[in-house]
Amino acid sequence: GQPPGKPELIKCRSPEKETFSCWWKPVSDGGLPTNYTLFYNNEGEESFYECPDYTTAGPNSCYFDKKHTSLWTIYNITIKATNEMGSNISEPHYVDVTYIVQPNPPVNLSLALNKHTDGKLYLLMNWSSPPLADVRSGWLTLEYELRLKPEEGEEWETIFVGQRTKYKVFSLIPGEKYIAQVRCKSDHGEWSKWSSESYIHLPKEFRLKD
Amino acid sequence: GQPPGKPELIKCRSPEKETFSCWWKPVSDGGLPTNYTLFYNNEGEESFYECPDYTTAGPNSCYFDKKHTSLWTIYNITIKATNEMGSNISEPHYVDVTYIVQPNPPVNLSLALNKHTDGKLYLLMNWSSPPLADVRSGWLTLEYELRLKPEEGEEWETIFVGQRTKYKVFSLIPGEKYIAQVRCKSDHGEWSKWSSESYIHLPKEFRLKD
Amino acid sequence: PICPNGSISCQVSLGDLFDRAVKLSHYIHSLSSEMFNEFDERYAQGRGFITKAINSCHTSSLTTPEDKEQAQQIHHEDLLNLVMGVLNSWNDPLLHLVSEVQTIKEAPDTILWKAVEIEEQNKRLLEGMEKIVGRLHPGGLGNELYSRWSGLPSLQLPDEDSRLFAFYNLLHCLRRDSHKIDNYLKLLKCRLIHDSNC
Repeated sequence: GQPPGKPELIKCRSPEKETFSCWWKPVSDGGLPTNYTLFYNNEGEESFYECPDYTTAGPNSCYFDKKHTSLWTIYNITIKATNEMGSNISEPHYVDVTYIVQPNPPVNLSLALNKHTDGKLYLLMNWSSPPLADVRSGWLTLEYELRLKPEEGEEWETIFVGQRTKYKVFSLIPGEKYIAQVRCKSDHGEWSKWSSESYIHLPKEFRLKD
Repeated sequence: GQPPGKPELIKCRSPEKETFSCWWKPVSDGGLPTNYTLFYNNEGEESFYECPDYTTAGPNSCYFDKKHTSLWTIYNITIKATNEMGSNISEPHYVDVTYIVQPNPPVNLSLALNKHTDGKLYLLMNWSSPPLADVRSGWLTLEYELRLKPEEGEEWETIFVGQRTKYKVFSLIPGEKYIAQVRCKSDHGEWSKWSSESYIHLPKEFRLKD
Repeated sequence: PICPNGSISCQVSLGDLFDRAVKLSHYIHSLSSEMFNEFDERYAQGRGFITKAINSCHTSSLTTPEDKEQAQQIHHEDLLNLVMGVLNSWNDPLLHLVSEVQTIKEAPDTILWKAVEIEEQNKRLLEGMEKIVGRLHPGGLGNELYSRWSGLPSLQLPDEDSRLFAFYNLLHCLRRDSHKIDNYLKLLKCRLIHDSNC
């Protein structure tokens, strides 16, 4: 057997600026059972601490709950892989939770056909912020982006809508079946994944102009 | 000769939320040379100040540069007309710079006929934000409105498109010559003038759906 | 119409003041973030500056809330005072950043322009915050917080690596503090204007 290869931290992410998780890539372990330990220390602190929770975020991960999560401070994180032949330590990975915010996708995307006061029909899209995100207190500010395309179409039409959670779409083809999705990002963070798809089949006589 | 009539402040406008100008209507001066002075003070302040620059914005105007422009206060502005027989003062005119933002019109409006992957033809409208505003896109959030009509037609179709700078139009009459324009506004401000007109002549066989 | 009943209570509403302050703080942080990323990509790759930038911001003496719970427990007066303290503490370094950035070899216009824009907008935000504080606490906030910056000599060091690190550290701290200000203002706006129900 061999001592383990050098572990590598892949990604850290915070879904709502209150907790965060990190994941690492398991090493080539030459068939020997390998054990991983994550150590971290905070800016301005000498002592290192061990990962508070290895399970919540799944295999090869560490989850930092609210009590262990601070913003505007740099975490110095290293992973140690150990087997009976020895151990190996990753390069230090520097993380500020402020800049790793990637929310979960928005939920409850609904599509409905409505009629404007001037008789024009339009599609009203409605959605909600991801459950964990505390938008109400102002701690997290979310911005949204929609995309829409005919079911058979290749090309999505993407529309940035700022902080709104509903939007009216006018330029649509009558009789067409449309697919829609929405995603969000924290005001200064990374886009979430797209939400699950929602569908609507526009009636033939869905005139854009009477 | 007579003392001058009562001057009247016509309009104040800021093109980019950084500076602003005001214009007034000259009074009936009964043939006597009349001199105008603009005074302003800010909410909660007693002292009045005189217009910092009577020339930059043209005749009968006052220009407030960055140093004299504040977003945080309401300006109380009055105009005084004076001739050798006496003087007269306008009604106070209150100005909140955020509400008088009127950008210059958008530029480079282009119209192009495009074919969807599924064969449908549509008109793709593309434009750019006005020169002054595009440099500070984060500071001046612009929203756009389009209007479109057949050349001989009377009635414009107007479409609000939010922050987008391109838009697809489906509901058009084949063989028709269309005129299009676009305008923009900042969140609380006024609509810009309409852009110059752009034209497109749709081919006869321009089918909406093959 | 603005001020329908003349000059009586003719002032920008507290809600509008906060809206404008938040729009400005968001804009300043976006610029600071872009400027840092541009500098990092162009001048800091492979130099390990981040390890030396730890715990070295001139404003770290101002104890600020570091998570949601702390930020929600702090009285709005103290949070406002902190925002003012951080903003004031950046006036001097931003002024020098504008002049010193021009001495960096082949500094792209986009970094120069952002330094000028941030310095200007920071002063504008400070003006707005003084208006907001004056509205909420006419008597003032009591002890004014301020953290002196003494980093000018390091921006003028002859040794290029040390000088570039000094710039890196300043831009790293500007990105961090502008984010704090933006986050706290959004929190204060929701608390004071929308009763914590944004």
